This record gives sequence, structure tokens and C-alpha cells, in this order.
Amino acid sequence: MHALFQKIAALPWDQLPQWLFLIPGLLMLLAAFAAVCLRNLIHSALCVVLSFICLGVLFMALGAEFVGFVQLLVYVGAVAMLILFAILLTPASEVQASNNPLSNFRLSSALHAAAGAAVSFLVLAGLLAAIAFSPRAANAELPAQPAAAPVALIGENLLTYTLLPLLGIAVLLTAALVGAALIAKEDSKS
Amino acid sequence: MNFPGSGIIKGMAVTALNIVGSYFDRAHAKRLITEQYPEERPKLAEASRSFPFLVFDGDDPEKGIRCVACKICEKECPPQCIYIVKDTDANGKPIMRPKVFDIDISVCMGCQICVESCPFESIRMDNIYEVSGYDRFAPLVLHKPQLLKSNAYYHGIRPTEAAATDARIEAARLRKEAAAKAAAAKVAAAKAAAAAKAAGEKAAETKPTQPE
Amino acid sequence: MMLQILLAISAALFALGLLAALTRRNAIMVLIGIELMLGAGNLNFISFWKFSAHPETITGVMFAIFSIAIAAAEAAVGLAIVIQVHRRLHSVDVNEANQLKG
Amino acid sequence: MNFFALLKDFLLQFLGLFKNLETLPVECMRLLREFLTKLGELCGITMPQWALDTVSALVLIVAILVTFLVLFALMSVFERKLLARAQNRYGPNRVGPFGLFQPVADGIKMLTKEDLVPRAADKVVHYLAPIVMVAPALMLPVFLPFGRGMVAVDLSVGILAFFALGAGTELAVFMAGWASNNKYSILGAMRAIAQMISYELPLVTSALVVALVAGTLSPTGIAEAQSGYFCGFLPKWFVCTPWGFAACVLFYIGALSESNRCPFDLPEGESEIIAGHLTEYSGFKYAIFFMAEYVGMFAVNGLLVTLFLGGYNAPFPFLEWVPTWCWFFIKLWAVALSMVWVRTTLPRFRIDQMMQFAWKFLLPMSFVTLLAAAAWYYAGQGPKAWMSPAAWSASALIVLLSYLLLGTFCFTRRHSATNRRYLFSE
Amino acid sequence: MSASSSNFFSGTADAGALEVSLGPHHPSTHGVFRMNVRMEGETVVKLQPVFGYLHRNHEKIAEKNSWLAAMPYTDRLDYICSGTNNWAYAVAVEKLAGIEVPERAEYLRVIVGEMTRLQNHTAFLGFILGDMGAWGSALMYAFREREKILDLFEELTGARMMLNYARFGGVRCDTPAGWLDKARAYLATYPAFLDEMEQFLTGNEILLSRLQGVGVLSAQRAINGGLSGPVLRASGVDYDIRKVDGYSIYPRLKFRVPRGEVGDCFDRFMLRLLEARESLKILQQALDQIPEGPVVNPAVKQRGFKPPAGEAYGRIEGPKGELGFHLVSNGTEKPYRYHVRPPSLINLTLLEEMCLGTKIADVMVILGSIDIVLGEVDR
Repeated sequence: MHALFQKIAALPWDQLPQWLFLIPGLLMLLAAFAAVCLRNLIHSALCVVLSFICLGVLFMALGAEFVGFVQLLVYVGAVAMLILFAILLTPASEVQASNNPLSNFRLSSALHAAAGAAVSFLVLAGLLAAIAFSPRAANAELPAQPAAAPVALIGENLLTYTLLPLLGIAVLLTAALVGAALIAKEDSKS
Repeated sequence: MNFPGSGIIKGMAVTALNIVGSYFDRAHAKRLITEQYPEERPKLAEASRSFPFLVFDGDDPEKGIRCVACKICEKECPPQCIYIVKDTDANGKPIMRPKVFDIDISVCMGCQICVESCPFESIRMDNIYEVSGYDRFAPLVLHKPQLLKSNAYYHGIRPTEAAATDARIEAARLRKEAAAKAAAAKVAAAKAAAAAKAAGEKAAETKPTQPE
Repeated sequence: MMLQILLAISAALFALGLLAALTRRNAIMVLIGIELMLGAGNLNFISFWKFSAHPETITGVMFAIFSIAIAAAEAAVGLAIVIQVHRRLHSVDVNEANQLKG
Repeated sequence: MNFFALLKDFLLQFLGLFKNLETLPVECMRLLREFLTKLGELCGITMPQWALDTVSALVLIVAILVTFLVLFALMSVFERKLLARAQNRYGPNRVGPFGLFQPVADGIKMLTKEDLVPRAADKVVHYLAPIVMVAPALMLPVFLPFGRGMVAVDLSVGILAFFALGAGTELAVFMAGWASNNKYSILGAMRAIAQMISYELPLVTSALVVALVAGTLSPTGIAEAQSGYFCGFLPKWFVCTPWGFAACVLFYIGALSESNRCPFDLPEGESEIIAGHLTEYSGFKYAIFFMAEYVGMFAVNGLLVTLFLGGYNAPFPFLEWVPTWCWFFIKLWAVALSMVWVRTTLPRFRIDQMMQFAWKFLLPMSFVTLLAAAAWYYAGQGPKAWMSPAAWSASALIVLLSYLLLGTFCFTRRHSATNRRYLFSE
Repeated sequence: MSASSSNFFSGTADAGALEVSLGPHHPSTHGVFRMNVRMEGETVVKLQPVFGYLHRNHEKIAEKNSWLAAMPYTDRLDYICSGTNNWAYAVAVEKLAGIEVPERAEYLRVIVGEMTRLQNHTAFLGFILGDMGAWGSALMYAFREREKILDLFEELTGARMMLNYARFGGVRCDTPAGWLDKARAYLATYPAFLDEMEQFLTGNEILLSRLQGVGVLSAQRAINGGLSGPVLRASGVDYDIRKVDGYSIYPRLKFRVPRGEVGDCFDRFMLRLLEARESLKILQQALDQIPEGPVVNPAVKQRGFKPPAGEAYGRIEGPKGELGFHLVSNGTEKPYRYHVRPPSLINLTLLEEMCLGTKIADVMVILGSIDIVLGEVDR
């Protein structure tokens, strides 16, 4: 037992903060995986929200706390509610016989799922291979002075360098707002 | 000035007045009227009534009891919550006194009709309000010993009404005495008249025999 | 070494998003899958910005911010469409919605 | 240098701190950290630098948690006493002197109550809802400056972080409503979420107004911008400016609805649906919801004090001897008790009136205050605006004009007690 | 009312509809009263009132007991205003037996009756704000003032709410010493409370928006529904039995009868405030003009009271509406038939019609504005 303590004490405890960002990363992957696999819709929606939170924490760990908080505000505050309301307003209870021949065989849906899994696995393998063998990624190391994105810099950049995209986003958001309201509005017919 | 929102501000002013008022109004006069019950006992009005009780004169409950067990109140009581059994003396002859007098105060609603219908002023309304018990039936039936309370107690809780009742009883007694005296006088007068008449006849009897 | 781990994490997240989009039959889960993929993209932007030579030009961060805004707008419109589809076909099964008419 | 000598030495130092009240809390924290590190050395464990940082952060977090839980306990008593005084009665005065131990009694009652979970409820989500509700609420006060130099986490995006974490409550309310699986809960959850979302916009916009004028998103920066006095003795608080007063009222209304308090306590409108999303909660979980609501209310009040009432600055120059952190808590209590005062007076909104009030009155009003603040700032060329009459008149005009215009449109056009006639017959 | 709610729920539950049963154990129904409400989202589509939970068989008990024994039971009809209940029963019996009531008794009856109306309207102001969620501060102010009237009742009759004060041909007991001055002194402070209540409430925007335009009732519909009391007058119908019948000494007293125009919850709320002010005027006049003299007609034998065979219907203007007693006597000690016309129940019949299309929160306010007491509804 004493040796075990020695070995633990010898670990490079002082560089630990560098690798602390792994915890939210792994938790996010776990939550995303759970979201994909859970049958109950509400549970999977909540797991997705957990993964959004961990993504926000990851951004903060990487120094861009403004993006982290925006991520938290936008996804946890708004998008999560949208998803939960959508699930609430579309009770999946009426599963009547679908007229699509392909979907009512037990076998076909399993086949369908396997095909999807295979494609996504292939994409994952390709990406990992690219990461592993790219030389610049291997020996990239932190720049001299630590990368920080203070709000003043972002604000100043928003209004000078990226002014046009800002106005574009404004127009896009209002259009989306009006569009979503119109589409979801209960038209008089039904 | 009724700019939008002025109504809400006026309402808030009233509550503010009450909050501040409650701290500076020590005399409980206008605002803070809560009585801290166990410490401050409520001051009951003289006429306030809760459950009936039996009055007895003097200091011995058994001898001084006014109730004559005439059962009028038992018949008149709307929820029928009074139960009376007439007392019998040594050799079984019923006498004008209740042996058992129970009032079920879980049924009684304190409506005071028994007090109005009692011709002998023997049942009155009490103002006790701590009569709760730990059982549903037994403690809520008051038996005769618990009901009997002295006339002095009655004067304590209702001075004016007790005085008026005593005055009525006194007047009734005087009237009875006067009637009794009058009756006695009448009887005496009748006896005297009869005696005089008898004496007269004897005299007449003796007189007719003399003239033959 | 650290950058490679970050990129691996975002690749995994992207793959999970793709998995959700492809295999799940409920339209809402497809939308959730798209959100995950967009999140993975943002993670890449921030990690490359973190390990870039001169981080004071915060293009990576700006890109991430704008992509979050667009993702929110897209989610709103997407879910509105899903609700309307449900109102028409009384189901949110992706295979059902295969006619463009009406 | 055994343990007791260490303890005695630190106690003496602690007593010495009371000479300078202003820096008392900061010195206490420093002293506590030193004590812990020395204790660590005594036991022979040498801690790397990041461990020392986490220990000092933990000390701060424990301090904030303790203060806010004490505030919650006291608030639950003072609220009931003030409510009682407005209703001409005494309020709790049986447990402890003046009823001050009432929270202890409530706490014990809550802990001993049986914790029911409905059979058809979604167990996991039902269990998680109070946790998701109370976690962000306890994280919010970390960003508030309690005194000069006394802020737990000095972020340059403090305000944004505050609202980002505040968004968690809607999620928790939905989880509570959905998991309880009964009609009343779902209705209550729907109402609560609709209310929170529609009142979050005016809340954030009025905070934006202050960020616009103060030029920074960090709470300490905003508090510093409000120190100092103009024309001699008036404090440079933002609430004294026309746009600041309007934004403060909007923020106050937003804060009221964010913590589901009186005119907006629709989710637990007992007269309609029993306790909204809290119907199926009892015992300890209900106590946690109760705590989350109060700590959330204190956090939003703290933000209101920082943004509009000058954070930790003294109101008048001659009152500057009072330590700064006292000012923060005095103002915090003033705003909290004013919320109770509102609760004693106003009846509840109906759901459609509440939404109409938010979207048709509060939101346009908050954009107008944004405009008025900009006018005030540029008419008075920056910080000199406090003195320039042009700035004041411009912003005052904009605010009053729009208030009357919007007010008549929204409130009194249809309902006015004056146009009602009552005929009398002999 | 058949409480068969089975057919109510068997309707096909289409997507949005939500059936909720409000009560009988519900915080803001005034007593044990249930409403099966079907709602689309928030708006009410169908509402079925269900009551009978407080039925105590009052009329059968009265027919089993003697005439006088029924008097304490009338206290429990509308347990908030027992003064007017006793008075109505006494008026009906006096009409049946043709009994004369001395002057002082009439004045005492008017004083107790108007005080009952005053404290009932005060309690109403408190209740309706409790329904709207005003946390009871207005309720406490109203009850603080009502307590003082109940203390006056306790000094006069011995009980705060169950007075049992009226007797056939007069009242049970005369006023104790100093009671009239105490009553005059207290009623002098009452207008200050009504002004405070008015300032506290009628300008309040939230209250205006919650009350105005809610539960509108047209005058024609109110008359057809047989409504009476403040609810009827709020819809604009000038019908007050004190003016129509002119019973007791009301023709001698000068007072006015307010009536509204729109007939919504706000008018009913204001009606009670204005009627409380009129009652104050009546009380001041009655307290000044009260003569000396006997308080009960000595010729009437209270115990073994046997009215001649016949039938009579006596009514008075109770705080909730026209409170009437229909008595049939066959010359014996017990009434042959004893029926009560309950204003609360008859005002309640139009509840569903007022609530259709409103929100669930309005249903509570409309029910509160009718001001029902379940003792009178279920008897």
C-alpha cells in the first residue's frame, strides 16, 4: 500500500490544470451518446442540454469565457426550451400504421440503424486519421502569451472588423423570428 | 392625478400607513387588534353565552338546587341535548328534584331557548369557552355536579341579569306569601265566620228551647 | 498533443451528432443531432484559435459567436416546421413526411 | 508550534482585525487562508500552487454560501413579520425572541416531513428538478461586488454570466412540471415558463442600458462608475437619472417576475391551480425549491443594487465612515423588504394580461430607456453628463413622453374607474 | 342537483381539452362547492357546478320541531348574516299569524339587520381580493372592521354570529346600558374605513383589469334568471324589496338604492361599497329616532305557539338578495311545510353562463363576485 501512495505522489501533480479540460469534454461525449441512445424523448432532450452545458464549460476552460457564457445563455436558456416545448406539443402517442412499406418491418429499421451507424463510424475514423497524421497538429503548442478574448476586444472587433456580419445576423434573426411564428401559428382551417 | 400606475401607488401608500401605524399604535386602538391568547384573556361581554349551567341558592348544591325536573327544557330544546331523570325519595315516591341532569355539549348549540322556557329560573347560560376534551364522547357530556354552579357565580358573570332574576324571584316569593297570607286570612276569616255562624246557631238553638 | 485531444473530442461529438441525425426516426432528434454537429464545429474553431500563433486576432472566437446565433435561429425555424408537420400528418416520423404536397 | 499555539496566535490576529471595519471581510479571508495553509504544513502535506488557489476559492464560496443561507433564513421570518404588520397582526413571535428562530423550526418541519414521489411520476426527472433549480441560484451571487474589492469572481462579463446562469431556472420549472405528471403541474409549468421568458427580455435590456452608460459589463466597473457625488451631496447613482429610474423600475418588475413573486406569482396561483409545478413536491425537495426561490431573489436584488443603487457606495459624503459592505447589505435588505411591501398590496395578474403587459408595455419601454440613456450620454459628452442640463432634459423628455403614451395605450384606455356611472333611486 | 359527473367526462377528450375538477376541497370556493370545468388551454369551455356537500336537511328539521325551535336553525342558513335570517323568519310567521310588532322592536330589527348587511359587504370586499391573490391584506382590514360589529352583536344578543335574536312579534332582549352610544361611536368611524378601502382598491390598475369586463350579465338575462340583490342591481335593474314592499319602518327612513350599468364583476364590487354607505345612513337615522317601549308583543306566547291554520310567504332584502320563507300551518305546534327561498342558490344558477369563454382565473373572481354562502345554497 505504501508504494502505491509513493507512486501517486510522484505523478506530475503540478501540470494538472492543463488537462482539467478533459473532464467536461468526456462528460459531454457521454451525455451526447446518452441523448442519442435513450428511448424516452424527454430524457434524451435533457441529456442534450447537459452536453450543451459541458460544451460551454469547455469553451470557458479554453479561455473564451464570453463564448462559453453566450453558449450557455443561448442553448440552455432558449434552444433547450424550444426542444422541450416541441416534444410537448407533438405527443408521439398516435403511432398509427404508417403507409411507408419500408418502415414497418422490425428487420428494416434495424438495418436502417446499422447503415447509419456504419456511415458515422466511417466519418469518425477518417477524421481521427487526419488528426493523428497531420504534422502541424502534432507539435502545436501554446503561444507565448496565453490566448485570451476579453469582451472589450470582441466588442471593438464586432463593430469594426465584423460589422457587416453583425447587421446580417440582425436581419437573419428577425426573419427567423417572424418566420417561425408564422409557420407555427395555428391557421384557422385546422 | 391619475397617470398610469397612480392607483397602484395609492394602494401601496395605504399598506405603508398600516405597516408604520402598527409600530407606533401601542394602544391597540385602531390597527393592531390581535390578542395574544394564552397571555391576554379575551374580555367577554356580559351577555355572551356558550353552554347552559344549573343555578343553586346558598352554598350546598344538593339542597339549594332550583331545578324541579319539570322537563320543559328537555322538550323545548331544538337539538334535544338535555336528559333529565326525576329523583325519588326513600320509599320510591318521585320528588321535585333531578337525580340525573345531563347536557351533551357536543350537540348543544348555545341557542338559549332552554333559559327562556324555564319557568323556575333554574337554568342559565355560562360563558366558559375552554371545554375541549381528549375523547369524543365522555368529556363532552356534562353531568349534574359539573353543571351545578352557585348563584354567587351567576352574579359574578352576569351582574345585571342575575340581579334582575333575583328581583323576579323575590317578587314572586312576596306575591306568594301575600297570596298565602291573604288565603290564610281568608281561611281564618272563613273559619271565624263559620265559627261565628256556628256560635250564632248554638245561641239560636238554645234560644228557641227557652220560649216553649 | 493537447490540440489533438481537443480535435478528437470534437470529431467524436460530430460523429454522435451524425449518428443521431441518421438513425433516429423522430424529427426532433434529427434537429438535436444537427445542433450537436454545429457545437462540434464551434469547438474546433475555439481550439484552433487557442493554439494559433497570434491569438489577438480573434477570428475563431467571432466565428463561434456568429455560428451560435445562426444555430439558434435555425433551431427555432426547424422546430416550427416540425410542429406544423405534426399538425398535418399527426406524426413526427421522418419516413412519413415523404410527400411535398400540401 | 503545536496546533493550539497556532490557533491562539490566529485568534489574536483575528481580534486585531476589528480596528479597521472597512477591510474586515477581506482580511478575514486572508487570515483564514493563511491558517489553512499553515495547518496543511503542520500535517506535512505540501500543496502545489493550484491546490492553494482552489482552497482560497473554496473559502470564498463557503463564505458566500453561509451569508446567502443566513439571508434566506432571516428573510423568511422578516417577510412573514412585515406581511403580518401590513395586515394588522404580529407575525411569528412564539419561536425564540421576536420569532427569530422560526426558520430553524421551519427547517426541522421541512426535513421531518415525508418526501412523497407520485407513483406515475418520472422518478429521475422528479429528483433532478430541485437540484437543477438550486444549483444556478446558488452560483449567481458569486458575481456581485459586496464591497470595494470584495467580489468572489471578478469577471469582465459578470452581467452576461449572471443571466446565462439565471436561464437554468426555466429548465428546472419545466422538469418539475413535467415529472409530476398531473394536470395542475403541467398548467403551472406552462404559465411559469411563458412568464419567465417574456419577462427576461425587459430584464436583460434594462441591464444593457446600464452597461451602455458605464461602458463595461463587469459589476465592479459599474459600481465604480457610480461612486462620487454631483452638485455637492447627491450620489452619482444611476437611479437618480431619468433613464436610470425608468430602467430601475423595469428591472424591478423583471426581478419580481423572475423570482415568481407577488403580482406575478401565477405559477403557484393557489386560488386557481393549487401550487402549480410544486404541487407534487413535499418535504426536503419543497424546501430546496423554496430556498432556490429566495436565494435567486436575493441574487437578482443584489444585481439591481449594483446596477442602479450604486452597489457599495455611500449615499451622502458625510456617511462615508460606514464600511462599504454595510451599504451593500442595507440596500439589499431595503429592496428585498420593498418586494414584500409590494406583495402585501397587489392582486395577481391574469395570464393574458401579464403577457400583454410584458410584450406591449415593458419591452418597448426598455428600448426607449436605451434611447434615453444614449441621448443622456452623448448630449452630456460622457461623464460630464451628470452636470449638463441638456442631457437631463433630453432623457427626461423621452422617458416621460413614452411612459404616458405607452401607459395610456396599455392600461387606462379601456379600464378607468372614472367612466363608470352609478344611478341612485330614491 | 344530480352530481352525476360521469356523463360530463365521457365526452371525447379532443386534443387541447383538459377536464379539471375545482373543489370541493379548494382554497377559494366559499365553502364546499365543486365545479367540473372543461378548458381549452386556459379558456373555459364547459362548467358544471356541483353542490349539496353541506346539505343538513334544514327544512325537515324545522317541520319536526316547534315554531320557536326553528329560529336558532335559521342562524345557520347564511351563517355570515344570521341577523337578517332570523328577521325574515319572524316576518313570515307574523304575516301567517297576524301579529303586531311594537315600535322599538322594529327599530332594533332594522339596526341589527343593517349592521348585518354592513358586515357582510365588508367581508365580501375582503373575500374577493383573497380570490384574486391579494394575500389577504385587504381581507384583514375588512375583518378588523367586521370584528367591531360582531362585538356589538355579542353585547346585544350574546353570540357574535349566531344571534337567535328575533322572536315572533319583536326581539328577544333589549339593548344593554350604553350599547346605543357605543354603536353610534363605532359607526362614526366606519366611513373612514370605506374611504381607505376605496383608495386602496378602486384605482389599482391590476384590479381594474382583473375585474372590468369579466362575467358580464345583461339586465334582461338577470331578470329571467330570477336573480335578486346586489347582483341584480349591478346589471341595472332597480329592484330593492325595502323600497318595493316598504316593510317594517323603511318608508320612514331616507336612503337611496344604487344600481350599476354594465353588470360585470367591477360593478358588483362597487355596488357592495355603495350599499355599505347607504346602510350607514340608515343606521344613523335609526339610532337617532329609536323610541322607548316594549321590545316584544306581550300577547304572543312564544313557547307552545300555535298559529291559525293557513299559508304565508314573508320576505326581506337580505345582503345577498330576496330572502323569503314560505310557511304552511295546520294549526298544530309544528309547521306543516317550511320552505326557504335561498338568494345564493338562485344567483348561482347563472354561474356557467357568465364563465363561458373566460380564463380559469376569472372563474374564481366571478364566483366570488356573486357572493354565495354554501349554508344557504345547500340548506
